[in-house]
Order: sequence, then C-alpha cells, then structure tokens
Amino acid sequence: MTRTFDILSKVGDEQAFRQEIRDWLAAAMPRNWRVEWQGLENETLKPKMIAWLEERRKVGLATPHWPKEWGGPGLPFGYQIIVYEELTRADAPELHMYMVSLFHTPATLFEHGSAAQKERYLSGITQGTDIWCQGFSEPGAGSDLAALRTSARREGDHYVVNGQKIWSSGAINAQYCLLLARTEQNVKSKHEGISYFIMDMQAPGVEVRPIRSITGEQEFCEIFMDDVKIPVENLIGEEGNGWNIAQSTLSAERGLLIFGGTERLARSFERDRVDGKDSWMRDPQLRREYAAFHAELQVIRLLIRKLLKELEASPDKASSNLSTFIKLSWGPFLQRYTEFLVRAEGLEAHKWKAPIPATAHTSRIKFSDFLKSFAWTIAGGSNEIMRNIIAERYLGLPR
Amino acid sequence: MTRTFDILSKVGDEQAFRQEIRDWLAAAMPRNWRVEWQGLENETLKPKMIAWLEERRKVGLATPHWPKEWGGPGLPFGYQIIVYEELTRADAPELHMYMVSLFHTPATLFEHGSAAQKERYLSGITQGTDIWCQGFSEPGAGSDLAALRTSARREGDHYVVNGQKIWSSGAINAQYCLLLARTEQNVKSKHEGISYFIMDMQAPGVEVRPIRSITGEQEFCEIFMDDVKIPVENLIGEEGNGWNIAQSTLSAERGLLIFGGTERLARSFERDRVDGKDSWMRDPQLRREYAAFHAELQVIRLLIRKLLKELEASPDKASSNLSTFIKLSWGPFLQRYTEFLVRAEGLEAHKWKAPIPATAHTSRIKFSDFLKSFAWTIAGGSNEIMRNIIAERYLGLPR
Amino acid sequence: MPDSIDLDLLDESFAEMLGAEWRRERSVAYAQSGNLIAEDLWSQMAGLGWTALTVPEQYGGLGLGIDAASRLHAALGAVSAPVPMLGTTMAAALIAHAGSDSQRAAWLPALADGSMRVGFAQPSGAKLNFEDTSVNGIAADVLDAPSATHFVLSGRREGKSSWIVLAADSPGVTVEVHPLNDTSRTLGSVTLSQVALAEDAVILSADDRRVTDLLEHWGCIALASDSLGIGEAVLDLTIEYLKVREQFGKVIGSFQALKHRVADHKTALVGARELLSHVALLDPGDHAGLIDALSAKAHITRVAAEVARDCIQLHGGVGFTAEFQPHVFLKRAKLNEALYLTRNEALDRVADLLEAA
Amino acid sequence: MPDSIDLDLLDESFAEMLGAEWRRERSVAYAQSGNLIAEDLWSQMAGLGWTALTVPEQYGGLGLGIDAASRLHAALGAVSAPVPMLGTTMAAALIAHAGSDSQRAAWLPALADGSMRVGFAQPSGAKLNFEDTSVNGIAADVLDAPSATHFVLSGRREGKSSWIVLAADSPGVTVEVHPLNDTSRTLGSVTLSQVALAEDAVILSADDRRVTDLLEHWGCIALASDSLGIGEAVLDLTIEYLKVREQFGKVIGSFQALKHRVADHKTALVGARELLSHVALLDPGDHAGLIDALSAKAHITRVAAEVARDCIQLHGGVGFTAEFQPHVFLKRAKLNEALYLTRNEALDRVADLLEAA
Repeated sequence: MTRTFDILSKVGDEQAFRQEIRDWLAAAMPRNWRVEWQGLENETLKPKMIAWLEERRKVGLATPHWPKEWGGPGLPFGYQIIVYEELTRADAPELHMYMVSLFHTPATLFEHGSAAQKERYLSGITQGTDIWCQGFSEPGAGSDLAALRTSARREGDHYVVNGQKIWSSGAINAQYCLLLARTEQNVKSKHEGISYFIMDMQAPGVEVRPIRSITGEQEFCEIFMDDVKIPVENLIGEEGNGWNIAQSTLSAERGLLIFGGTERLARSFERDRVDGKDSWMRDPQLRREYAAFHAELQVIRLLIRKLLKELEASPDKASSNLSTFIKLSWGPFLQRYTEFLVRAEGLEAHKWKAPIPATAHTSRIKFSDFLKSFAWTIAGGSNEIMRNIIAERYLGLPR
Repeated sequence: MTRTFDILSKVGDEQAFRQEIRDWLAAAMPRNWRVEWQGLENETLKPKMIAWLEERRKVGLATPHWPKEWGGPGLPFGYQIIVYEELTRADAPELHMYMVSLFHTPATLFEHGSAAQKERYLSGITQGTDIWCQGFSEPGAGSDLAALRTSARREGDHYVVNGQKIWSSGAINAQYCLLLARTEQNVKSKHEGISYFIMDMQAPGVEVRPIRSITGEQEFCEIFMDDVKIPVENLIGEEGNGWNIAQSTLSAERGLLIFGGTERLARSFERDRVDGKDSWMRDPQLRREYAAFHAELQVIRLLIRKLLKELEASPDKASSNLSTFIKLSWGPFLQRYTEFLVRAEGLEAHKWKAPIPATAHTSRIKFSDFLKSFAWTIAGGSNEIMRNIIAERYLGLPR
Repeated sequence: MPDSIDLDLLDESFAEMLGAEWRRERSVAYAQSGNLIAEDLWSQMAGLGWTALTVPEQYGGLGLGIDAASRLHAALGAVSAPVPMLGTTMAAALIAHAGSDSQRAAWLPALADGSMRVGFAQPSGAKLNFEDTSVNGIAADVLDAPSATHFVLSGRREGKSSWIVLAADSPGVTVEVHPLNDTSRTLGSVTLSQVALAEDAVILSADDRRVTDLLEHWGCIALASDSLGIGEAVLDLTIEYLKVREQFGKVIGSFQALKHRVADHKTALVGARELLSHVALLDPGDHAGLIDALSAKAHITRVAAEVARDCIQLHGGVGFTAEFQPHVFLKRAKLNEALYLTRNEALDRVADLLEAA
Repeated sequence: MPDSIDLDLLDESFAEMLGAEWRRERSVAYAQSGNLIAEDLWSQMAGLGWTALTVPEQYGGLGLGIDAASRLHAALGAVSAPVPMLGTTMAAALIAHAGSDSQRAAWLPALADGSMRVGFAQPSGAKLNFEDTSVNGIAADVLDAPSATHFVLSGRREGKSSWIVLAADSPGVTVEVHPLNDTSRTLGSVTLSQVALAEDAVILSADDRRVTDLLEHWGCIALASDSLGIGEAVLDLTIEYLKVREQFGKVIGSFQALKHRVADHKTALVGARELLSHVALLDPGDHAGLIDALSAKAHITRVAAEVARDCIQLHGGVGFTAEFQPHVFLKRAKLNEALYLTRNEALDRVADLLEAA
C-alpha cells in the first residue's frame, strides 16, 4: 500500500499501462463499495465520492478523457479506452456526482469560455473537488428548452437573476451551475436573447430543493433564484449567444457520457448471463431474447467508438448527427434490456432493495436499473425530441 | 342429392337448424374448391362464384345477415352466428366478389335510398347476381377521401360525370358502382358539395383497368369516367349530402365485414396448430408466440360480437366507435399473426404458390396471407386514420 | 338478489368511494409511507360490504361471482389501493368451494366482515407436506403476508393438492417481510416451525384438480382485472395531462406521434376490457374458460404494464418523479405480470391446454 | 493493391452501374417476368470484375476480403438485383480457403469471370454421403440452383464435413425449380441419382470446423449486407415519397407520427451499418467474430424486414400495388431472414457461443 503508482508514464507500452492501472485499482479502489455505499445519498455519499476522486487525481485519472489543454492527462485515444476498460473491469465506482464537472463544463468552457474562466474553473475540477450542475430546463420549458423564462437583468457589473430551474442533477451538492437565462425579452425567435452564465450556488438568493425520483433517489433538484447576483465576468461568450453555446454542452451529453455507461453495461451483460445460467438462461425463449440484445449492445458501443474517434480528430466538435443516433439507440435499448431482466428474474426483481449509487445503470438491482432507464429516454432530449431532430434536420422531412 | 333443404324453417330449433345447414353444405358446397379455384381470376372465377351464390340463394342464405326489410332471411342474431359458424366449419368459399353487394350497398340504401332504389337494387342482390363495386377513393384522395375531384354536372335529367377512381375491389366484374362525386365546386368545407350516386358500369364512358397487387392478384381496379351519364333518379339522398351517406357505407366495412374473416381465422388458427405440431409447435418460443395470439383473436371476436348485438338492436346504426377499435385491432393483429406463420414455417413459406381466392385471409398460403393483411391495415381507413379518429374524436385530443 | 345485481351500478359505487377516499395525492403520498396496508381504507371497504362480495349469503356475504369480484379488483387497481383484497377473493373461493361446513362457518363470516385478512400463497410455489400432525417448511413470497391475520398455504396430503388455513399468530409461525417496489402491496416469506396442524385446518377436496383450476381461474381474473384498472386509469390521467401540458406553444396532446401511441393504448384497453368481461362469465370448470382466463392474465397484465411504461414517457420529466402518479401504476402493473404465473408460464399453460383441446 | 483499396470508392462504382442499369422500373417489371436470372446484369457485373472480387489474385481475381464482398452485397440488395452472387461469394471462400491447388485452378478463374454460377447448399440442410464413388440424395432448397452452372453441396466424408462441386449438367443431376415470392431469386431442390463422384470434386479440409465457421461467417455477412442494402434503399425511396405525396393539403412527410417511425428506422439502419462494417473486418476464426457475424445476420435481416414492412404501410395504397417497389424489397428482406439460418437458429448459436466464451 505504500507503493506509488505512475500510470501516465507507461503511455507507449499498453501492457505496462494496463498492468499499472490494475495494480493501482487493487490498492486504491474503495473496498466493498457496492455494499458500503448502498442506500447512501448526498451528504453521506459525498465524502466517499471525494475520497475516490482524490485517489484518481493522485494518478492523473480524475479526468482521463481530458486533453492536455484542459488540464487533463492528454491520453491518446487507445489509452483512454484502456482506462475505461480497466475501471469497468474492476467495477470502480462511477463519479456520477461529477458528471457535469467532467463532461458538460469542459465541453462548454473550452470552446466558449474566456482564458480566465478556463484557468479558474477547469483547474477547480482537475485540481479541486468542484461539483457543477446544469441549470437549463424549467418547469414550463422541458423539451422546449428555448422557451425558458429565467431572466438575467444587467445592473452595472453584475446580472440579477430570477427564475426557476428543474432537473438539475446533483444541484444540492454543487458549487457552480451552468446557467441559461434570458437577457433579452423582446426577441423575434425564442432562441435569441438567451445568455450563458456560471452561477455560484452559494450566492444569496439561490435555493435548492431535491426532487425524489421514481427510484426513490434524490438525484435531481429544483433551483430557485431570487435576485441572485452574477458578476459580468461570469458570462460565457457573448450576451445573447447562450443558445448556441448550450449546443456544445448538450453534445457532450449525447455521446461521451454514454461511453462509460455502455462499457459498464457490456460488463454487466456478461455477468447477467452467468447469474442466470441455472435459471432463465435455461429457458429457450429468454435465452434468445438475451442473445438478441448482444447485437444491439454492440451497435451502441461501435457508434460511440466512432464518435470518440471523431472527437479525437477534432475534440471541440462532436458530430451531432452521430450523437443523436446514439442517444436514440441507447435509451430505448437500455429500457428494453433492463425490462427484460426484470421479467427474467421474476418475483425476485420486485422485492425492494436500496439503490446503489455510482453504478450508472448497472446496480444489478434489476427494477431500479429499469426505472433509471427513463432518465435516458426522457432527460437530455427525450426520445421524441431525438426523433423530431432526425426526421426534420437529418432526413429533411418538413415540419 | 335430390333432397331439398329447408334451413330457414328450422329457426326455433338450433340443433335442427345447424344439422340442416350441415346436410345442405355436404350436398351443395363446391367439391375440392380450394384446389380447383387456386390461381383463378375474374372471368374464370366468376361463374364458379355465381354458381355458389345460387346454391346459397336456394336455401335463403345468399344474404344470411340481412333483415327481412332488406329482403334477407331476417334470422335472429343467434342463428346468424350459427350460419357463419357452419359456413366456417365447412370451409365454404367466401363470396368475396359480393362484398360490396352484401355489405356496403344495403348499409347505404337501407338508410338513405329511395323506395324505388331499394326495391330495384336490393332485389338485384337477393334475387339476382348483381355485383357491386365502390367508387370512393381517388389517386389524389386516398386517406383524405373528401378531397375527391371526380365531378358530376347536372344536365337536365342526368348528371355528367368525369374523373378517376382507384382501389375499387372487383370493379372489373361489377354491374353497379357506389359513386361519390363532387356536384358543387365552390364549397367552404371539402366535405360539402359531394353527392352519392349509383353508376351503371356498362354506361358509355366507363373504363376499368385492374391493378395488380403485391400478391399478384387483380382484385383492385381503377375506374376512368369520361362524360358518363347518370340519370337523376340514381342520386342517393340529397344532392350535396354524399359525405354523410358515405359514413353509413364505411361503417359496414369496419365491423360486419370483419366478422366472417375472424371466424375463418379462428378456425384456421386451430389448423395452424395441428399443422405445426411436429415442427414449430415444438419450439418453446414459437409455441408461446402462438399461444399469445389466442387472447388477441378472442378480443377481436368478442368486439365484433358486441358490435353485431348493437346492430341487431338497431340495425341501421352501428356504433362507429366500436367499429374503429375493431378495425385497428384486426388489421395489425392479422398482419402480425400471418407474419408469425411465415417465420414459423421457415423457407417453405417463401416458395411461391398461386393464391386461392374466396379464402379471405386464410388461404393458408402463409406468405400470400401475410401480404394480403396490408389490405386491412391500409384500405378502408388506414391504421393511421383510425388512430387519428380515436385520439381526436373519441379521446378529445386536439388537432 | 345476487343474480339480478347490476354490475355497472356496483362499478359506480366502487369508483365513487375510492375516488373520494383514495385520491391521487394519497396514492402518491402512501407510496412513500412505508405502511403495510391502508388500514382505514380496508375498514371502509369492509364497512361497505366489499370484502363480503363473493362470500356465500348464508355466511354473511353477498354471494356474487367472479364477475363482480372482477369489477372490484379493477376498481382497486384503478387507484392502486393498498389493500389485501386478492387474499380475500382467493380464500373465499377456496373455502366456499372446497371447505367443509365447519370450515365455511369458521372462516367465511370473518372474510366477509374484513376481520380476516389472508396472505394467499403463490400457486406456483413449493408445496408443503400436510401428512403429519405438525408442519414445517417455508412458503416463500406470499402476497400480503406482512399485513395478514391468516395464511392460506398449499401443500399435499394423501397424494392430493390441499390447503391449510393458519392464523398468523400461531405458535411457530414467523414472517420475513419483503418490501416491494410496488409499495401498494407487500410480500412475505412464511416460515413454519413445528406448527401444530389442527385437523380442521386442512382443506381437502375430493376433486382437487377442479379446485386447483378454480383457483387458477379466479386468480388470473383478479390479477387481470387489477391490471385493467391500472391501464385504464393511468391512460386516462395521462390523456388529461396531455391536454394541459404545453411545449413549443401547443398542448402536447396535439402532437400526432403522441396521439397515435395513445390511440393504440386505448384500443388495446378496449379489447382487454371486453376479454375480461367475457372471461369473468365463463365456468372455471370449462376447459375453454380456463384457456381464456390464462390468456387474459398473460395478455392484460402485459398490456397494462406496457401502457403504464409509456405513460411515464408521455409525461416526460415529471413522469420520472415520485410526486406524479404513473410510477405507482407502473410498479403495480409490473408486479401483476409476475404474480401467480409469469407471462411465459401462463402461455405455456395456454399452449398445453390448446393442444389438449 | 487489395490492401489499399478504398471501399467507399468501390461502393460508388457499384451504385453508379446499378443505378444506371437496374432502375426502379426494371426491378418492378422484372418481378413479373418469370425469369430465373437477369442475364445481362450478370454479364455486366462479370465484365466489371465484380464476380472476381474475392477470388485470389493468382486465379484472376481481385483478392479482396469479406469487407469488400459486404459492400457488393449491400449494393445488390439496394436494387434487389436478380443475380446469383451469393453462390459466387460462398464458393470462392470455400475453394480459396479449403480447395487443393488443382481445385483452385479448376474453378476459381471461372468464378472470377462469371462463367461459373453456383447454387450453394443451405448450410443447415441435410448432409450427403460422400464416402462412395457415386452419390445419391437430395439437396433441398438450394439458393439460385435453377440458374446455376454448378452446385456446391455439403456432406460428410471420413467423418468430416466436406463439400462437392458439381456441374449442373452432370449425368444423374436433376433440379426441381421452386419459384419464390422474392422473384429476384430462385430456389431449387437438387436430386442426385448415381452421380459419379470424381475424386477431384470433393473438398476436404484438415480443419473442417474452421471451414464451417468461415462459411457461416461469410454467409451471415453476405446476407446481412444484402438486407442492409434493402433497408436503406426502401427507406430512402419511402422518404422521397413522403416528401411529395400530399393528403389533407400537406405532404404526408410532415405528419409527426410518420416522421417518428421513419426516425426509428433510420436509427436502426445507422446502427446496422456500423455493426456490419465492424463485423466484416473481424477474423472468422475468432470466436468473438463469429458471435458478431451471427448476431449481425439475426439483427440486420430483422431490422430490414421490419423497415420494408412499414415502408409498404407508409406508402399507403400504392404500397399494396405491384407497380411500386416496396414489395420487391419486402419479399427479398423476408427471404433473407429465412436463408441459411433463421433468426431463432442464429440466436441459439449466439447464446451457445456466448456461454462457451
């Protein structure tokens, strides 16, 4: 345990790199975490998550997919894959509290943030434990994101923000929020007049209320803003250009974020077969249903690898087409597969067990994983929105 | 064979009634017709169909579901059911060339026809061999029926008709056509200004062209009308009221017509199981797929019986709600079940066999039955139109 | 009286009371309460005679059949009522059809007045041994066992299927509670350790096959009815929501893609209701009746679960919150799919019976 | 050269020729012609070297792999080309990988120049007996047998899987023609009656398991490719139609319910293409490669058949006529589901292989 690990120096020797990660994981990964963390929420979970982030930071893997410019390790694509493969193989906890911090914030700041913003906030993630949340959706503007009504009024060197956000994952723990607010009310198109801010969640006037989800967890929150002051230097990009910037944020969500999830699912898919080998895998029909999911899972993994390759070639610009197809493949697949497992497991699947955080969709509590699948079919652009985009934008069918 | 049959006199004694039908069928039904009729079309088929109609007429069963007022046998509901059960049980040929004559024409004339029209035309069906067809759809007005452009211009004691119709089943054999044409061009709503006519198919200017369908058969036709004269006494109902009258015609299609088809399918469903007993019925999955269709088939049969009971109580007014639900249940079910049979039968199902007419959807040539199922999902109001009607009219969802 | 009762009037009285007493908000709040049963609702039901519905008249019941019980179970499903009515329906059927006179006298009045609440064993569960004077073993996953006053467990005696009726507080009986995702019901595993087997506790029928078929028939109908109620209710409230929720400047119920899904669901439910009405009138001793009952269970529980699943999706974000009702229905609908017989088990039975026809 | 060939350029050349030579109208007209093969199209393909694609270079071929063949089969599926290319692909793979030098020299040049057209037996068919000097038996349902110059039939010799290559006009060989619903292909049952078995006609590999796997792998990919081409083509032409056909005063492509179905189909096809590109690069000897090939066959043939089915529905009335093209695609897509391995057979294999992993 006193050994130090130098994973990054092994780049160039895949075998050694992989072995070093394995050795490190064996030493540093929280023991028996699936049992220890089961049922934990927010305050009790947070210190454990931070401790694990610290372990990852020590070896340069807090942000394994970040390029050097963002303060990440700048790993070549093949090595990023290895990192995720090994984390998955070891069943390491997912840094789910840091989803926005690790994916949405850099995708936004790198392309649109000022030098000062990048300097300050990206380092708060790579060097610190800053938790970010996203303040996009509103009760009256879900799928119709651009209909948002939260207002930001310029007053001297700050903006005054009033309004309400919803579906902000982890806002209860967050230091910062990626906030969309309307700086101009009289606009021709609702996509105009929206600006993009970094909001300090500790600022006076910010109030957060967790929402209990259908799994019984409190991952999502509402954020109420009552005359919250945001300094002008926290505006990202130009005033009124928020809608375009938000597309960068969202594209992170539709591709990269799914990667960890699918690799974990691929691993879990294998375990499901082993677990079921004396029960439902002996039923010829359920066995075929299971086998048929293999193709679908491969499809999604392949589409994501293609997207990651595109991102490697041009890190600031994901193919939005591909990410839409991925989203519309992944959500429904995940829902059907987890539903299948509920059915295959029979009555046992209906017995309540406390959710296990940090497991993405592979808590292996079948009913909980099934319920959580709705997060992918509804949030971040619902199936329905994805279908509209594909039909209208990509296939040219008229509105 | 010299025995005469008096089926109708047995009403009151179900057992005797049933037995008399069985005896009659054993004597009068065309022998080995499935083999003899296979591959026949139009001219070669027509005389066989007429001969069979004649046999049915002799015992009063040309139009078993017609009430006395229409010139039918006026059988109580339970006895109508018995007739269809026995026809199905014996696998009697369906009078498919007479579909419009037996269902659409009376549904239209009884409620909206003049005394003279009823007298003349209904007796042409009960006493003669008149074949009717329907001239509703047009190339530019399929699902959007009211957009029809065929025009009827009043000139003295007749109308002059010009235009084109499509999807007219059996028009090539027909004496008469139930025709919708526009008598008024300048209307606020496209549903106005449409009139309903009886058109003599032998009138000068009528031309018929059969359309080959995806099964290779020529059931559907196009009708071209070039200055066709229709006497004013052939107008049904008021001029301009055609749209409303057409609803009566269509309601016949959505309920009653399915009855014979489902009873035949129920019979065929049993035979499929027997035929498959040493092959696909031994596959646990296909066996379950098969078993699951039982519930769906029962649902449709029950819905139809309910509709028939409503019709018995009030013969001129079918519940349009129920008939819509029946249509949207039956078409997709039929398509899935016949597709299942194609899959279950494997390669054998892909070998071409000449279609067998007069078998509804139970020719038992699996691929042909599958292809024909599209007639129910597209024609007579497509699945999509049914869904619009249910959502908007019955559930009150806004347009 | 029983023969002439108007089931539609019965429906109305069910809906009226439940609509008043078990509103959406209560259903949603109850789902987070951790309670085992809605005691007050159960008392009200008992007071109104609902627990007496299928108990023969001479034992204080209304003497109605499974068709009436079907209406009640549909009404309970429609509000996801947290009451152990399934145990009452099943136990009343068993005891009325196969119990001795003394057994009927002992239990039916208590079932009728609601004081006896039954955890009825999964028909597919392992069978206990009733040959001796005491019984040992585990009856796993008994529905509503945690809130039951009595258990009906199945086993074998003299080579035949038989059943015992056992007070929950009998010496040697312990219950392990399994909370469910569907919080409107509970499950418990009942462990019997040297539990004395009174002679009068055992229900033994000359024609045990007929009793087994009857229980299967009634169980299938009760669960299918519960699911029908769920499906209709969750679709109705979703349609209401679609009519008021706006996005992109329109109520979302005007979007055709959503309308078409709703129309398909409605069509499936209209058919399901017709199938159930038909099945509830069939004789359980009838071969064809059992086929249709099993088919209805497999078909309607699936339809309802699929409708409930899509209703969460149709709700969008709020459908994912515990504060809205669709999840309550989805969890109950999914459980109904697994209870008594899974879909695959039911379809295997249907195929067997069809082949034997 | 082969290693550096740009497959996308290959695609373009396939699409260019077929787009010019096998237009929609020809496809629709051919479907009613009763012909066994489009001879002229076959000649043109041969002239362009397409039949030589996977034949090794020393035998007059281009020496490309299954990835190139996959592109060709997708292009042929996309126009429902009535040519027996599957037999060439399979026979070239078999003979190149398992044939002796003299066998390769005898047949590969003829495959390459298109003069040899092969009816390749269903891999799942009954095995013939190749032990004697003559062979008797029936090879049922051999794809493209009616237009073939040669048959490749499978059997057993020395306890191993082996194959024979037989000229269609060999004495004792008769073919019963089975016309198909998919008129772009034919099926025939080949009866062998005292057919002399020349020693050089038998292909016997030291590692027959590897050869069987290779053929399964190539067959799965070729059929999945054909289906991918079908699915993409029928969806594309349907989208075109939706953009021009008007109903209710709007182009029907503006109706959201139709758009959503089209979007789902497109998504499935985008994924199918990615899966196929991946599979075509895997080593057939590789366990994981075979799993993916079988999965691709089961998955992609199903996706394409379902897309084609719905494309008829999306066309409305004209989709039901022989004059429009969707039915041509549907029939071919459904046949692909049943050829070589049904979906269920493929999934059973996948499950076996996954469990053995």
